[in-house]
Amino acid sequence: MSFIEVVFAIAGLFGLFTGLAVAVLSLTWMERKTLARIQQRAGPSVVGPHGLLQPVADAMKLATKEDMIPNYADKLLFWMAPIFVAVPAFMIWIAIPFGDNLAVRVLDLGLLYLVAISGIGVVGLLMGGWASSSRYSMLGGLRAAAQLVSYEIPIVIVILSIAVLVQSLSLDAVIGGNTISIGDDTRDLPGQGAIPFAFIMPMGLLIFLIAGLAELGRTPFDIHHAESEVVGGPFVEYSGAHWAVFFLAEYLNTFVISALIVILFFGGWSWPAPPESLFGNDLSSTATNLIGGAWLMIKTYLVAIGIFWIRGTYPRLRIDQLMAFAWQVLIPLSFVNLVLIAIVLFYDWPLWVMTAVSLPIILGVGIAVQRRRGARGRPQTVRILRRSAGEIGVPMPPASTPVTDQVQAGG
Amino acid sequence: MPEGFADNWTIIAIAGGVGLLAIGILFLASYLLAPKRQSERGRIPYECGIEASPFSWSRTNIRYYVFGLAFLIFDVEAVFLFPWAVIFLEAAAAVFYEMIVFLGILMFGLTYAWRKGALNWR
Amino acid sequence: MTAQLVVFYLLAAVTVLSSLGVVLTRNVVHAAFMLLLALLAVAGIFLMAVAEFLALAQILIYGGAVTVVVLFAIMLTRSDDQPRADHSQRPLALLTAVGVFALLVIAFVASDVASLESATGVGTDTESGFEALGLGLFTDWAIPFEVASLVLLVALIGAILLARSAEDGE
Amino acid sequence: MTTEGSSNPPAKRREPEVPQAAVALPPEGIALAALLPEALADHGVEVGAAIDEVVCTVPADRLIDVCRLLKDEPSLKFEYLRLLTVVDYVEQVGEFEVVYHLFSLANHHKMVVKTRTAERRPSVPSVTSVWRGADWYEREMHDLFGVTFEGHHNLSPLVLPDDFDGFPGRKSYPLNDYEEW
Amino acid sequence: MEMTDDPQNAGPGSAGPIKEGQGNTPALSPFQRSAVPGVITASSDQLVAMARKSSLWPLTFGLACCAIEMISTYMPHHDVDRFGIVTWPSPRQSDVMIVAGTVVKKMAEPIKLLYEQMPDPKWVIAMGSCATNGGPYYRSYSVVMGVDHLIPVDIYVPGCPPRPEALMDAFLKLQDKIQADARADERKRG
Amino acid sequence: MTDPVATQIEDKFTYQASSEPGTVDMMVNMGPQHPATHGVFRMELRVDGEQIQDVVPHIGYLHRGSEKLCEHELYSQIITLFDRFDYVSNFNNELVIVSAVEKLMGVEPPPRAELIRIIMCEFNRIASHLLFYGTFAIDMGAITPVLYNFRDREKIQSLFESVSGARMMHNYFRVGGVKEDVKDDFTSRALALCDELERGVDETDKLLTENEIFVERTTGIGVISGEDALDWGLSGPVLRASGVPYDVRVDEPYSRYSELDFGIPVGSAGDCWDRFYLRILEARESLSIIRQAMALLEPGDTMAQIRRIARPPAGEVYAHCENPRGDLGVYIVSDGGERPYRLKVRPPSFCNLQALKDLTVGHYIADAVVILGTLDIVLGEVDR
Amino acid sequence: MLSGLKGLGVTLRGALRPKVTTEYPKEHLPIDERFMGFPALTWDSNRVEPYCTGCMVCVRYCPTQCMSAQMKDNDKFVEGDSHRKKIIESFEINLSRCILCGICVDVCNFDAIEMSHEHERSERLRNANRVDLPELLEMGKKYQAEVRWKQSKPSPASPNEKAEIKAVSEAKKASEADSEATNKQSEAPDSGEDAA
Amino acid sequence: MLELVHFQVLSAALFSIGIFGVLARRSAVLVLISIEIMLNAVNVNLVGIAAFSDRAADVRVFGQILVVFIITIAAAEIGLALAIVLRVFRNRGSANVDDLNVMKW
Ligand code: SF4
Ligand code: SF4
Ligand code: SF4
Repeated sequence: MSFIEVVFAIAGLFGLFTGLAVAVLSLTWMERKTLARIQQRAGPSVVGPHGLLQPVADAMKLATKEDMIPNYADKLLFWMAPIFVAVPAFMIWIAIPFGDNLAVRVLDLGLLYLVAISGIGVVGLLMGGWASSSRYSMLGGLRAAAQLVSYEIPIVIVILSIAVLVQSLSLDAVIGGNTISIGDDTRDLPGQGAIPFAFIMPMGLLIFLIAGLAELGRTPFDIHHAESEVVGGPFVEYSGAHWAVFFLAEYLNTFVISALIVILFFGGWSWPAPPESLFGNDLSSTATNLIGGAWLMIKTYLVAIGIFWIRGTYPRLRIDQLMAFAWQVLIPLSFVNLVLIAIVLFYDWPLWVMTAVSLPIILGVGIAVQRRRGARGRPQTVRILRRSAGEIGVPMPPASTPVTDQVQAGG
Repeated sequence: MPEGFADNWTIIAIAGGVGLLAIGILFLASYLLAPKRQSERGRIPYECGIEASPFSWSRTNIRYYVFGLAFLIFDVEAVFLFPWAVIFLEAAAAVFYEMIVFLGILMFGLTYAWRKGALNWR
Repeated sequence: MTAQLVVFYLLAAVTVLSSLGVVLTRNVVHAAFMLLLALLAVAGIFLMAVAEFLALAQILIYGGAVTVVVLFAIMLTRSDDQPRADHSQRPLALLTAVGVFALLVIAFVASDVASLESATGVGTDTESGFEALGLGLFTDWAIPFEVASLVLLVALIGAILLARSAEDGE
Repeated sequence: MTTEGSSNPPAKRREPEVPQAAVALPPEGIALAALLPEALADHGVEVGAAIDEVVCTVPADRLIDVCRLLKDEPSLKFEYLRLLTVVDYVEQVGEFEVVYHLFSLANHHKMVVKTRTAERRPSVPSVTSVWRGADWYEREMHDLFGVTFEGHHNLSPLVLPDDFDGFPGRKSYPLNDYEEW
Repeated sequence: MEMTDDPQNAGPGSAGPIKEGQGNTPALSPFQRSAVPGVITASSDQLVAMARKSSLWPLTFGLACCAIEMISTYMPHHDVDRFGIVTWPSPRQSDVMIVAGTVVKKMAEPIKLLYEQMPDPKWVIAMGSCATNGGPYYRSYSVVMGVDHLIPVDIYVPGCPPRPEALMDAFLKLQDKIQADARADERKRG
Repeated sequence: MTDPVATQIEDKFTYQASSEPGTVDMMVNMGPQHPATHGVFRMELRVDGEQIQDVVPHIGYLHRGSEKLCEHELYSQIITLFDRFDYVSNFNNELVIVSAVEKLMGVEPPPRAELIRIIMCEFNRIASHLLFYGTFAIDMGAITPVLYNFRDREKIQSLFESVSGARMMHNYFRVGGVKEDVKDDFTSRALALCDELERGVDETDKLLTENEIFVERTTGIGVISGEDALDWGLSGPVLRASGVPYDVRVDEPYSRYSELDFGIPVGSAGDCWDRFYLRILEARESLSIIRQAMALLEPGDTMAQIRRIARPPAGEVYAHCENPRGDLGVYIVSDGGERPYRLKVRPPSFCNLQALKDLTVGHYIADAVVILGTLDIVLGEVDR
Repeated sequence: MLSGLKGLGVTLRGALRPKVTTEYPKEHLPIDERFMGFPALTWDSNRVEPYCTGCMVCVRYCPTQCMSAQMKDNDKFVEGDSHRKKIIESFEINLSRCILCGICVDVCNFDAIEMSHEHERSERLRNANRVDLPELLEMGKKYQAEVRWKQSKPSPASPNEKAEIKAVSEAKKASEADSEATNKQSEAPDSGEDAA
Repeated sequence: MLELVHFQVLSAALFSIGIFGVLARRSAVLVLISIEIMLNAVNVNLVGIAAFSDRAADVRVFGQILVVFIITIAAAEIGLALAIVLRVFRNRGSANVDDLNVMKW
C-alpha cells in the first residue's frame, strides 16, 4: 500500500465515520419521533424543521459539557472504556457490504470478522462499569457482561448457520450466492437475490432478532442500563463527551444489528432487486450500487424502527429470566437451526424443507415457552365481591334496587 | 503474502486508528470547549444523592462466572465450527458426522448444565 | 527495515510491554486488561504470519470470552491482601525468567530452523487456505478434535460442579 | 359529653362553656361497650365513648396484656391496628396520651384504647409484638414526641434527620417564626 | 443544616434589594480564558449556547406534589420533548435540575450533592412555591424556606403546583437566559 | 483503591460479611433520588449478587411537619394542607378532613354535595390508579403506558379544573358541602370522560396485563398473606390483593356510598400481579360508581347552612375514607376552638410501606422496584 | 408470545391515532373559566377605584400569609364619589408564596379579590413575584375583561349618588311624570360593572 | 525482512515473562493469567514456524491446527482452573497460591 493510498484510506474512513455519525444522529431523531408517534405526542419539533437539528444540538451540547471523572474511579480504565466500546462498533462497518462489491473491504472471513470484533465491546462495558467505582455501574457492568456474553452465542451460531447455507464466510456470498464443487458435480448455493434467507431460516431470523435486541441492550433486554434499577448501569458516572461516545457506540450497534438483519436475512442491497423495467437492465454499476445502497439503508431504517417499536411496547425482563431465556431457549434452538440446515444441505434436500421444519419448531417452542411462563395471562386470581350480593361489608339497604338497574343501563 | 491480505488488514488497522482518532478528536474538543469547575464533592460517585463511600470492588455472584465460562466453552466450539461450516459439504462424509458427534458431546454438556440447574440464575 | 518489520516491532513491543504489565501491576483488574491488550497484540502477530483465521479466533476467544471470565473470577475473589500480590521470591523468579529467556534465545538462534527463508507460506488468509485448515483439522486431526470436545465438556462440567458446590457453601 | 368522660381530656383544658360533641354509638359499638368491661375486668380499664367510638383507658403497665387480649379474644378480635398516635396534654395535665385505634374485620367493630404517660421520661410499652404494624408508628411518635416505646427493636429516627434536636410534635416546640415572605 | 451566605436570602425578612446576576452561569472554557480572548469564541459561544438551550436534559427527580405536574409536562399533552427536553436518571448526564416540591431539611444534603454532581454547565429551576420560599410550609420546623438557600436557582416558577404551561414557560425563559448570558459574556469580552 | 484509608472506609461501610465464608454482600443504596422510588423514598439493599438479603427503608425525605402545622391552622385552611398529603388523590384527602369535621360537628351536607364529592373522589381514584399503572410500567421498563395513562389523566384533570378551578390542589370540599355547584355541562362532560377512561383502562389492560414478560415479572413476586397483611396494618389494594375484603366504602360506608352498588375486587395470590390487576378492576368499578352517582344527581343545594369559620365542639373523632392507596383516616382532638388541638393522619402508604422488607427479601433487585411500585406509595402522605 | 404481540398492536394503533400535543408557545390548552390562577384585585370601573377596602380579612385568612395590605381613608368618599369610606393604599401579594387556594376570594366580602387566569409567571429572581397594588389591579382588569366579570351583589350608593337619588326622589315627588327615567338613572351604577 | 527468529525471540520473551509471572505472583488468578501468556508464547512460535516452514502447504497448516488446539486447551484450562480457585476461595477466603499448599480444604 502506498502512502497515497493510506492517506486516501484515512480520508475515506473518516468519511465513513462521519457518515455513520450522521446515521446515528438520524437514528436518535428517528427513535424519538417513533416513540413520540407511538405515544401520540409530537416529539422533537422545535429545534430545526421537524426537530431535525435536535440530535445535532444534543451532540454539540454533550461535546461542550464538562467531562468528569469521579473520585475513587480507576482513571485510566474509566477514560478508555468508551473507546473499547465504540471502536469495535465502528470497525465492524469495514465488512458491511453496501452494494455489489461495495464494502470498505470485502473480507473472505467477513462473518468471522463480525463475530470476533463485536465481542470486544463487552469488555468495554465491564471496564466502564468497574472503573466508575459506583455500585450501580458495577451492577450494570456485570449485568451487561453476563447478558452480552450469553446472547453472543446464539448470534454466532445463527451466523454460522448462514455460513453453512452459503458455504462461505464472505458477506458477498451471503448476498450473491456461491458455487461449490463437491466431488464431480458443482452445486449452486442460494444467494438472497431470489429468495431471502428469512424465508429459508425463519427460526434463524427470530433468534437473531431476539439475540440482537439483547446484544443492543434494548427493551425488553435493557437490564444493564435499566433506569429504574441501575440508573443507567455502566454509564451512570459518565458525562459529556465520554458519555456521548458510549451513546454513539450504542446506536452504531443498533444500526449494525439492523443492517445485519437486512444483510443476512433480507438480501441486503440485492433484494428485492430494483425493478429492471424502470431502469432498464443496462445500469452502470455505480447506479446499481447507489440503488442497492439506498435499498439497504431503507431496509435498515425500517428494521431500526421496528426495534424502536418493540422498545415502545415491552417491559423488561429480569436478569434470571433473561439468562434462562438465552441458555434454555435461544442457544439450544440456534443449535437446532444449525444442525437442521447442515442436514438439509448434506443430504441435498430442497431448501423448503428447512422452512417447513422450522415453522412448526418455532410454534412448538413458542407454545412451550408460553406454557411454562403462564401462557395467556395467568389464572385470574382477582374476583369482584359485590355488596349487593352480600359478599362483603354490611348488607345493602333495600333502597338500592333502582340503582342496580341503572348500573345495567349505564353499562 | 497473498493478494489483498495486507491491504485488508491495513485498512482494518487504519479503521481502528481512525476510530480512535475521531473519538480522540471528540475528547480533545470536549477538553478544550467544556468548562471545568467540578468541586471535590461533585466527584463523589453517584449514589442517588447519598454520599457514597469509596467503592471499587464487589464480590460478585458466582453465577456470573458460570455463564462466562459456558460462553468461553461455546466460543471455542464456534472456532471449530467456522472452518467446518464451509468445508463439510466438499469434504468426506465423515467430517459431517464428526461435527455432529462434537456437537452432541457439547449439547450433552449443556443438557447436563441445565439439569444441574447451572443455567438457572437461582 | 520494511514496513512489515516496523509493524511487527510495534506489535511485539505492545505484546511484551503489556505482558510485563500483567506480571508487574499490582492491580489485578489492570492485569486482566493488560492481558487483553497483550493477547490482541498477539492476534496482530498472527496476522504478520498470515494466519488470519487464528488471529480472528484469538480475538474471538481472548478479546471477549477469556477476559470476561478472568474479570468475573477476579471480581469473585477480591482478596483483601492487595499489597501482598507478589511473592517475596521475586528476585528468584526474575532470575529464572531471565535464564529461561537466554536459554530459549540461544537455542532458537543456534538451531537451523531459524535459517528458513521466505514467508510465502500458506496462511488461512484466503478461503482456500482457510479451507485447507478446515480439511486438515477434520480429516487428519479428527481424533484430537473429538478429544477437544471432551476436554471442553470436562471443563464445562467440572467448572459447573465446582461453582455449584462453592455456591452451596460446600 | 355525657358518658364517663374518660376519653375527655381533663376539664382543666377547656372553658366550661365549650360545647361537647354528642355521642352516637352505632349498634356494634353499643354491643362492644357492653362486652368490654367484662372482658377486661381485671385490667383496671375504664370504658367510655367518644362520638362513635368505644374508648377504653388502660394503665400503661397493663397495656400489652390488654392489647393481646383484645387481639386474641374471639369475641373481640381486634386484628387491625388502624392508628397509633400520641396527644400532648402536657400543658393541661402534664401527661402524654397514647391512642390506639383498633378495628376488627371479623366482628366488624372498632374501638379506641388509650393510655397515659408522664411528661418526664414518657414511656409506654411497645405493641409491636401484638401488631407488627405499630412499628413505624411508634418510631414516628418517638421522633416527634420523644415517647419511648419499651421493647421496640429499633427506635432510630424515622422521619426526622438523624441530627434533629428536639421533639417537634410537642406543643412546646415552637413553629418557625414568620420569617420572610 | 447550613445555609449558604447568599446575601439575598440571608435571614428573616430578606425582602432586601433584589440583586441581579444570580443563578448559574457556565464556567469559562479554556478558549475563553485564554490570552487572546474572543478569537475563536466570538460567535461559537452563541452557537454553543444555542445547542445548550436546545438540549436541556433535566434530572429525573421529583420531590413532592409539584413532581406530578412536572411529569404531566413530559406527557403527551404538553410534551417537552418538542424542545429537546428529555429526562435522564443520573445527574452526570443532566443539565437542569428541576426542584419540584418541598425541600425538607433531611433532603437538603442530597439535593446539594446531586447539584454538585451535575457537570457544568447546569441550571436549576425552582418549581412551585415550596421550592421558592417554603410555600404552604413556610412555618414548618422541617422545611427549607426555598431551595436557593442550598443551591443557586435560575428560574423560579410560582404556583402550587404550577401548571405544566408554567413550567414550559420557565423552560423557555431559561433558554432565553442561556442565550442572553452567552451574549453578555461575549460583550464583556469585547 | 490501594489507598489504605479508602480501603479502611470501604471495609467499614461497604461490606457486611454474610454468614457464608468468603462471600461479601454489597450495600446498594436506592434513593432518595432514584427513578424508581416514586419520590424521595430511600432504601438500602444488601444484595448478594442480585439477590436481596436485607432492606432498610428510610423515609422522612419529605417530612414537612404538616400535622403540626394543622394544629395551627383554621379548619378551612387545613383543607389546603390535606390536598397536599396524598398529592395524587387530592379530593379523597379533602373528603377525609371535611367528613371528620362534619362528624365532629354533626353536620350533614346536602345530598347533591355528597354525590358531587363521590363523583370527584372516584374520578380522582381513577386518576391516581392511572398514575400507578404508568409509573409501575416504567418501573418494569415499559415506557409507553405511562404516556397513555397521563393522556387520560390530563382529561380528568381538566374536568377537575372545570369543577374546582384547579388541576391538583382543589380546596373544593368544604365542611358542610362543596365550594360551588358544578357547571351545567358537567354531566355530559363527565359521562363522555367515563367512556374515554374506560377505553384508556382497557388499553393499559391489553398492553400490560397479559404480556408474558409482565406476567412473568409479577407473578409470585412480593407475596404477602392476608394475615400478615392485616398484622402489618396494610390497607387498600395491597390488603385486598391478599384476599382480605376490607374496603372502607363498604365496611363503614360514609357519604352516600351505601346507596351505590359496586364491586370490590379482591385478589387471592397476594403477589404483584394481583395488586396490579386489582387496580385495573377497581378503576372500572369506579367508573360504574361515577355513572350511578351521575344518575342520582339531582338539583339542590351544595352547601349546608353553617357558619363560614367552622368551630366544632370539643371532643375527638376518627374519620376515614377509602383512598386509592388504602384506608386514609384522620384523628382530630378538638378543644372547641377554631383550630384542632391535635390532628393525626392515618397514612395508608406509610403503613403499606412498612411491609416492604417482608415483601422484598429473597427477591432480585429488579423485583424490589416492582414490589415498591405495586405498593404505590406517595411520599407526601408517607412522610407528611 | 401472542399476548405480547397484542401489545404491539396497541402501540401500533396508538401510532395511528392523532397526536394530542398542544404546541405550547403557539397554542395553549384551553383554560377553564373557573381556573384559579394567581389572585388579582378587581377594578371598579364605575367608581374608578379598586373594590378593595383594605379590610384585611383576606390577609388574616390566607393560609400562607403571603399578602399584606394597608388601608387608607378614601379621598373619593370624602368627595362623595365613592361609597367606600376606606380604600386600599398598598397591597402586596407574594405570588411565589401563594398556594392558589382561593380562600382569600372566599372570605372577601367586597368581591375585591379574584383568582385570575394568570399562571405563567416564571421569574429569574426569587422575589420578582411579589406584586404590588398596581400590578394586581392590572391583572385584575385583564381578568375582568377576559371573563366578563360581574359583581356578585350591587354596591351601595355613594354619598353623591345618595344625594342625587335623594334629589331625584324629591324631584319625583315634585314631578311624577318623569319617574321612569330617574329610576334608570339610579340603577345604572349597579349594573355596569364590566371593565372597560 | 521479517524472519522466523523474530517470532521466536518474541515467543521466548513472552514465555519468560509468563514464567516470571507464575513464579512471582501470589494471586492464583494472576498465576493463571501468566500461564495464559506462556501458552500464547507457544502459539506465536508455532504460527511462526508454520508460516516459515518450506513444507507443502497442507502440511504447514498443521502448525496452525495445533494452535487451534492449544487455544482450546488454554480456554478449558483457565476456565477449570479459575473454577478451582473460586472453590478454594470460597472455602478458605483467599486466592493466594501460598495458601493452597495444604491440599485438604
Ligand atoms: S408548591 Fe405546592 S404543589 Fe408544589 S410541592 Fe409545594 S405544596 Fe406541593
Ligand atoms: S381583598 Fe377583600 S378581604 Fe382583602 S383586604 Fe381587600 S376588601 Fe378586604
Ligand atoms: S389564594 Fe390562598 S394563598 Fe393565595 S393569597 Fe389567596 S388566600 Fe393566600
